[in-house]
Amino acid sequence: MIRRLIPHPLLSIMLTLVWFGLVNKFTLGNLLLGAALGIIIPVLTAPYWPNRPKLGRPLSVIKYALIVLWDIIVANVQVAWIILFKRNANMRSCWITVPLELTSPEAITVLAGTITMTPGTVSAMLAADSRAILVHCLHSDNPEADRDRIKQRYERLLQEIFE
Amino acid sequence: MTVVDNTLIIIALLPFIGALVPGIMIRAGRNASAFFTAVPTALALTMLLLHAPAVLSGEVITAEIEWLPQLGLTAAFFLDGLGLMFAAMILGVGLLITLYARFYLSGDDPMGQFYTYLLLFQGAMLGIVLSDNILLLLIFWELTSLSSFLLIGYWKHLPEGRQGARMALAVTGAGGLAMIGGMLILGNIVGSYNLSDILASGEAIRASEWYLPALILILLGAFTKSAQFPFHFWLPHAMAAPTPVSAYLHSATMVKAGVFLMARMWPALAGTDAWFYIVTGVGLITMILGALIALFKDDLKALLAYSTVSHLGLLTMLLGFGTPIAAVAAVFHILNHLTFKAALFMTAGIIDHEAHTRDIKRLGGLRKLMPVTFIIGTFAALSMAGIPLFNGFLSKEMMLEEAAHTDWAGNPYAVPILATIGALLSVAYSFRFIVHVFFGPVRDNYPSKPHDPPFGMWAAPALLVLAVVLIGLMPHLAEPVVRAAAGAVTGGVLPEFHLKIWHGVTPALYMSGVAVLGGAILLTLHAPLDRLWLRTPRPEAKVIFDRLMAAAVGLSRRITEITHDGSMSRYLAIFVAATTVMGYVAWSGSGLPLPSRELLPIPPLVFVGWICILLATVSVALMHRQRFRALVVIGVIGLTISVGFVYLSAPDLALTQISVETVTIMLLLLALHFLPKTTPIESSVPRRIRDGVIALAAGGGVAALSYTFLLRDMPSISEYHLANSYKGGGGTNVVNVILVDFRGYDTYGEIIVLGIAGLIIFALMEALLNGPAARKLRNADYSQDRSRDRHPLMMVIATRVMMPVAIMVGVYIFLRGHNQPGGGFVAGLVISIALLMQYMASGFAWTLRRQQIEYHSMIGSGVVIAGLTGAGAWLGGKPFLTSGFDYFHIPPIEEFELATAMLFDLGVFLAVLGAVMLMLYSLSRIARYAGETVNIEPMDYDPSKQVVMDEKEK
Amino acid sequence: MITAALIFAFACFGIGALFCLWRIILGPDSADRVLALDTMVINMIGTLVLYGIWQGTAVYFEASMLIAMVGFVSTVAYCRFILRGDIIE
Amino acid sequence: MNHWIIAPVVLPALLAPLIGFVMRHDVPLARTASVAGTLALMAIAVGLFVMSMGDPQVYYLGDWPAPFGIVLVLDRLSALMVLLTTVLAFIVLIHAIATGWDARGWHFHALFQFQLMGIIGAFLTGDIFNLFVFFEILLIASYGLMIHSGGRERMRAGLQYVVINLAGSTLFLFALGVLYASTGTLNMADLAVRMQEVPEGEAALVRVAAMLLMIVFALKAALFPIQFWLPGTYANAPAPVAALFAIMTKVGAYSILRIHTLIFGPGIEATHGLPGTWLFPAAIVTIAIGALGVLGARRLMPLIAFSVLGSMGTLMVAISAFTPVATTAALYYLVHSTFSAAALFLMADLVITRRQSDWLSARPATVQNGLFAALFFAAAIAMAGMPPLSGFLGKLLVLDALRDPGIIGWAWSAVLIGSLVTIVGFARAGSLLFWKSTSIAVDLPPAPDTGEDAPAPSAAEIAARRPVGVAEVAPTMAALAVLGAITIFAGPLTSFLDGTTAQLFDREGYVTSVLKLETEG
Amino acid sequence: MEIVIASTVGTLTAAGIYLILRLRAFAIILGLALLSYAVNIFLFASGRLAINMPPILNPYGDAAYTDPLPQALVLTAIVISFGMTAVLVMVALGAFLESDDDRIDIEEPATEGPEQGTGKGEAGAS
Amino acid sequence: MPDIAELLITIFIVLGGAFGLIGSFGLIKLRDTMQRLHGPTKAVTLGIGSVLIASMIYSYAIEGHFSFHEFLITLFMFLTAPITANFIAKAYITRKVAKRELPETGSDYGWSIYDDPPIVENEEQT
Ligand code: NA
Ligand code: NA
Repeated sequence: MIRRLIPHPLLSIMLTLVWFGLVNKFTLGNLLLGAALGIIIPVLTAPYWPNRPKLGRPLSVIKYALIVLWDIIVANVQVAWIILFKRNANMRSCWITVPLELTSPEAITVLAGTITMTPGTVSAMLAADSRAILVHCLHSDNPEADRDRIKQRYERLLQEIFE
Repeated sequence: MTVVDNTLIIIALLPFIGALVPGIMIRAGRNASAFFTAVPTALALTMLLLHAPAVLSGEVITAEIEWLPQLGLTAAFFLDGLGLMFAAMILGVGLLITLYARFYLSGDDPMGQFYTYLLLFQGAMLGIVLSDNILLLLIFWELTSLSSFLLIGYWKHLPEGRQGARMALAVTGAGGLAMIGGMLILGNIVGSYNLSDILASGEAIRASEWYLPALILILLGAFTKSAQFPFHFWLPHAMAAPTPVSAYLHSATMVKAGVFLMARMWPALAGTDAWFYIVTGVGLITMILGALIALFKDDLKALLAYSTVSHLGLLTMLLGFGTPIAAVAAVFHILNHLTFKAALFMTAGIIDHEAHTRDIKRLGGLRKLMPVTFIIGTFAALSMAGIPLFNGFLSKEMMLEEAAHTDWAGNPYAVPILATIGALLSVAYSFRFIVHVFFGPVRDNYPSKPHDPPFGMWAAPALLVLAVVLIGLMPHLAEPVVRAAAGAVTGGVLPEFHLKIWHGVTPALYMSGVAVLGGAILLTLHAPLDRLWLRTPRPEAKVIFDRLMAAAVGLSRRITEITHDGSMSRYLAIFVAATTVMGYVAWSGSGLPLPSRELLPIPPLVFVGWICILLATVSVALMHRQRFRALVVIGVIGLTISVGFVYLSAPDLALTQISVETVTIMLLLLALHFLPKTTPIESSVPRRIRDGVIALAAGGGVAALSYTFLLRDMPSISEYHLANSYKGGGGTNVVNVILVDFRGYDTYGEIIVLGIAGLIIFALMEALLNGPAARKLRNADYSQDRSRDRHPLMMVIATRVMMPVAIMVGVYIFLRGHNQPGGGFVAGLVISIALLMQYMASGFAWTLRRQQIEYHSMIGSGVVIAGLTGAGAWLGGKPFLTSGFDYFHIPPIEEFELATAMLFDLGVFLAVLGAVMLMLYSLSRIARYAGETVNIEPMDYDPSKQVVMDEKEK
Repeated sequence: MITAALIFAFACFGIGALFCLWRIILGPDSADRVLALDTMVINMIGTLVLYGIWQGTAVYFEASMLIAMVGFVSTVAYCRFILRGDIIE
Repeated sequence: MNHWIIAPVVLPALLAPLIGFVMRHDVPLARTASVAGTLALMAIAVGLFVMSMGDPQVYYLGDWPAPFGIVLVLDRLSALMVLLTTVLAFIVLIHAIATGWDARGWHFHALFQFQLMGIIGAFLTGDIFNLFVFFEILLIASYGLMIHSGGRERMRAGLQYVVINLAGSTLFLFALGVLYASTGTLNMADLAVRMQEVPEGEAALVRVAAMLLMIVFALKAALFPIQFWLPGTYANAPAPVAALFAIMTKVGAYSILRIHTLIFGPGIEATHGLPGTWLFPAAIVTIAIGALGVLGARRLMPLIAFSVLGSMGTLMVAISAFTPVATTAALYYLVHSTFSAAALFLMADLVITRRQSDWLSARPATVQNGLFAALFFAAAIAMAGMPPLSGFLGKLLVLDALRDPGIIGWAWSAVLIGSLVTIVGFARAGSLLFWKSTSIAVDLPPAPDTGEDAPAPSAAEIAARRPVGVAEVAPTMAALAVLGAITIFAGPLTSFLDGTTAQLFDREGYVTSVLKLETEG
Repeated sequence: MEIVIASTVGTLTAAGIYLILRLRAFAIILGLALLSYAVNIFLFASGRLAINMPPILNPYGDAAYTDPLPQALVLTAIVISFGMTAVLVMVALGAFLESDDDRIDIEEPATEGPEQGTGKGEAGAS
Repeated sequence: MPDIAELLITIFIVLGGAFGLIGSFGLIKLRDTMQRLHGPTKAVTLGIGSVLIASMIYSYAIEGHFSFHEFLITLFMFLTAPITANFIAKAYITRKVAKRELPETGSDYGWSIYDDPPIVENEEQT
């Protein structure tokens, strides 16, 4: 019953927060309205999100978020450096395959997103059976190391969070 | 002298009323049809004759009904001597023709139809001669053209009939239209379309500077109708009609309408040099030419037709003389010609009916086989030749007498000599009719063995011949009629005259003698002359007319097909070029006030936006052939414009622009999926230059216009909107209050446009999927070179979060629209975009199956909600779309506003959402028809599910 | 100081937009054009946010948010068109 | 305030969605609703017509005063046009139902009602931008009706129709932009007031606005040189739709009449003489094009379409004079040409269904050849302006009204020669269709050897052999009957139109009514 | 700024017109889209240009606002032209699917097909 | 106005502008499409992030109220950027990269744009 009324509790909370982001003013009326919408909208969209992803270990989530945030900043400085100062001739771009242990679609998505937002890599696509991810490196002297870094730094944490 | 009697109207209408009866009893048989045709005719004739004594004694009977007073058109009729004579002729001969046709036509012919046409025609003719209003006269005039078209084409399976009918219609119709012009001018000069007024204003008319055009136009009408040179050619071809028609139309009535008109208008138009030279000249030529051709025609009806042309020329010439006594002669000859010519046509008809041919060369010797017919035909022909003791002689003598006294541009001999030649030829063909048909040996090779017809068929011509002889012997019998009619022609004053057989030895007698003698001699020389005639090259009027007609049709077709060839780009080029030129013309007709606004600065960022939009626009134009590429660049333009709207204080516009833009691009991409991906080069360089020049001119014009007004201020009514938006409309977003309140009616219309668009697209999709396009779609292979992942996992997952957020944004934009940028329309689009995201992620079919809403109903309810919200104001006695709003405070929640405008906006929202989704639905249905698979899972492959399955397998 | 920074940032985003325009018009590949358009959208959002700071108003926020949202959707649609031809199937 | 004024807009606007979205699977119900709605509309129109006899009545939408909100104005002209529309609509609707046209595709009745809403709204509005909105409604509905039931030729012609009208709508907006930029108002009465204040030497912008608007309306009225769209559209539209479109060209004519008497009227210095000067030659050429098209036509539908074009030319010649007398004539001719075009198209539909071809060629005579010939004859003489039907009176009125020495020669020649050529063209066509056809033996299909091989007759063939029923032919007859009635009652009608014209040229009266001015000025 | 708007409107118009004069439906759709941009800006500009004066009433003060009316008109125009474009796209697609190309021009059949009647008619003859 | 806030605002604005410019410059400078993809996805996104942070500080420090608005835009950007990049990469690969230029997936199935996904039961065809 509750599961049908609130199919995705996290989503409901997030939507209520989004509502505050939108109205940009904290009032009781807005809280009520935001909460109401936060409950109604997931019910309406529930058919499109049939399963509820398991999400464990809030601490790991925060840890992961901080790591990624830091990496994003680093990534940007790195990429900016490459764009500005590296001669195109010296650029060694390559493709790498990252085999995946993850099976949760949510986890795979987060990993792929992370890869894209972090140093010198862009996730290009998945294998047809989602067991590997194709990554493009802007400049890499050692592709194997990059692949290992992805697996070590992100995939393991994500496995903890999602499974 | 003038007596009002409304029975005149009944007389005029009787044939039309009568026409209904045979029309209804179309299958009732010949006797019934003939009887019910004869009844109204006879009734009208009787009523007419009851008026005869009064009219002959000089009274004029009138009647009128108001019809279109603003135009000066009244249903006014009058009966004077001329009218009486003609009306009696029309009805009397009509009666005879009714009788004759009953026997002449076969049982297979649709008699009801025939008699209907006949009565229509009779009514039209009667109308002409009784009209006291020239506009009314015009109406009847044109009606004779139309009804004779039907009569001539009566045997519709015969090409000659159809062609003859069309030719007659073209020629007499043209004349009729010219006459309309002439009559309207007359009306203008006189200030009234009343015929009596016009006839009384002859002086003024002849003095007017518009006299000559009016005269020419009216004469064109008369000449075409009366088959005067050079319009004579249609008459013989009208002979394709059944003989009763020829007898009626082409001897007694229709062709005389032109003569009647000249006689009728005589007091107003005659008596000038222009009248004399045109009318007399044309009459003379026609008389001689018609007679000459008649002499060499082998077809009996053709001979008679050309003789009619000739006699009509004679009449015209007489009227052209412009003297009262010539008018008397004309009137008398009208009467005489009627009697003998109708009899002759019927005779020809009888011969055709019995011998199954009308070819003179295959006839001869009928005197013994058809004695009755012989007598009738011979008497009538002798009258036509102008032999004494027959009525034709009398009027012809008068004609020659008048001709003898007429100078042509100072030359006293031209007219008499030519008139004598005409008479001579007339004698020749009349004799030929008698000699070559009735005399000579009896043949043994007639197509059918001829004998006299039943009494019913020869009764009518016999009656007419009786009149021929009676008038010929005792002309004073006809005198009252002729006097009354001629008096009407000349306007009352007639010189002393008497109709009598012997006038003494006059120039006319000599001329007549010469004519008879010459005619006889000519006939003896007929065989060699005929061979000469056949060898002589001469213009064949029908061939010329046909060629002209074919040329006209061909030319029209060429012009039409060249100009309206379906070339859209040219249509548009002309449209744009014309608009630009006309705009410039309008512009250059006046000046401008001085500029009153200061220019706003161009900050660097605006400059960047400017470059973006200009470059993008130019590149779309230049590389539009790469369609996808063009769509991407269009995206830049839309984006830049949105940001520009933000900069220029129009946030609502920016929101709307960007969301509409996105949905539009979606639609275009969906459509482009089926369309070719590139546009071939098809237009030549000069064409592209031409288009470029037009485009630059128009663009320059628009730029100049906008620059002009941007520099100048103007007072606007929107001060009121700014002042009353919050007070009267309950909202601080003035644009939104205008949309849902001040001009909510526009918005109502706008969502209806969207609703209709949804309907059309759905209807179109259904039509396509049930039409030939469906096969094409099914056979088309759209899957070449396609990526294999259709519903990528990442997109699906991202959408699961994004879509609820986007819906939230939509709700937010809807709720705040009245006071801040936003509103129902943008909200509808945002939610559509949110749903679109879901469709792109998991496919339309998968998504739709999980959806509770039906788009059709959504549009409908949106439109209805908006409409009912508007109509709700009626409950308070207020006009449609009057809004109400109030502020509520329920502690502890802060104060909030509720407005009916929001309900209206909800209607807008629903209509927009429904329309957009229905469009997408329709396009995607077409795509699915093209053999695309439908997924049952939200994403291509869900690795987590597979794990579960793997475990199960274990 | 903020003003100077704003002017600098405006210039950056403006020049950035022109770079994007360059790629959009010249390509060479369709993917480049789509990428450049997406980047241009982001540049425009940045500009709008900066403009909000400049004018001290939040009125332009909705526009930025909406542009971000629809920018994403249209980019995906363009790509799907390249990939599959049919953007919703 | 008289709430009935809005009724003819709201009724179809509420009915259409119900038909389109609720009753879309139930054809009989949709038909009933559509007929009932149209009848009700006609009743309302009659009521409004009666009410319109006094001063113009104004409906202030949203209870906002003019010129700030949108107003509807019921005067004699708008009432007449609304009545005309509803009568025509009823006739066409019955035809569409009786012949089954409405069921050959989706949403006919909903689109039909929306179409009526758009047309009526355009006639009633007193706001220039709202006029644009209702133009769009009537246009988009007409797009749907135009391509109703699909098919290759119709789709392609429909595409052209849509494109040219979208170009026209764009121009309309440009014109409105210029107009608003130079006057700052949208209410027609207010525009009329402000236009009087524009100094003669500073009128470049409003002159452009006046001209562009005229071109927009001339496009709808299919005037040279922007008439090209009409023949293709009308010839390819479903016949009842083409018959309904007879009123659409009139919307253009109406708008020119309204805008260029009220706002840019004869007394306005700024735009003095501008409209008439250009309309007149354009109308003359339009007559010529129409006449040539009729004469040269190879097919029946284009022939009729070109005759409609010619009649628009005649109508616009009369309008271009901008005098009361000529306007009365124009209005009479407008009523006439609407119904004669409708009669022709409806008749053509019956004939083409039976001939299974609209080519003007001899084919075996169809059933009821005589009936069709009679209908054709009547409708053709009406359209060509031959007596006894109203076309002749209309033509006389027009000719009589155009006596200005500067134009009389051109106007009279064009109108008279135009009708001659038209009647010859019609005669040629009728003789081919109904006379020559009787000379061709009906070639019956050979007797089937085996029951299996004989192809079953298609639906079209079955329809072709079936004689028309009363319901099918009644609408055509009704259109002709209207023509007969306006012929017989030409006097009373014309005196009503005189009043209409007087009101139309009474700018002060209109302005006073709308802006509720107590005293003039 | 005024020259920016004027030139933008002019360029969009010119490009739009050039495109609607092409021979393929798709180019015409693009052209009409550009024209619609042009006319929207034009109509918007008829209220004159103003920077940072959105017509959102400010409860705190006596602010200046730009003319809101043209904005409302443009909104209506945008929505209408969206509906029109959608229909146009569908009709163009329909026309394409029913025939073999997306040409905008129509070639009239010069004669009645051989299977239909004699076709010769009485053409020019009367 | 507190100086520290002003300084922060200035720094974030300058950073934002710089990153935005560098990211866009990458579009011009880098040689192939995949390389170019790196610039916008990272640098420009971070640039916007900086600007948004500046905006938030600005409204808190200078206008005196905390603004959540900017979070939303940031959320959108971070959620969408990887998806966008992913799609653009696939679009590029499908057009311009040969299958053999890519490394193996290491599993039974190839990359998703070339290979159909493993067949799951109940797949239906229409
Ligand atoms: Na609102
Ligand atoms: Na209100």
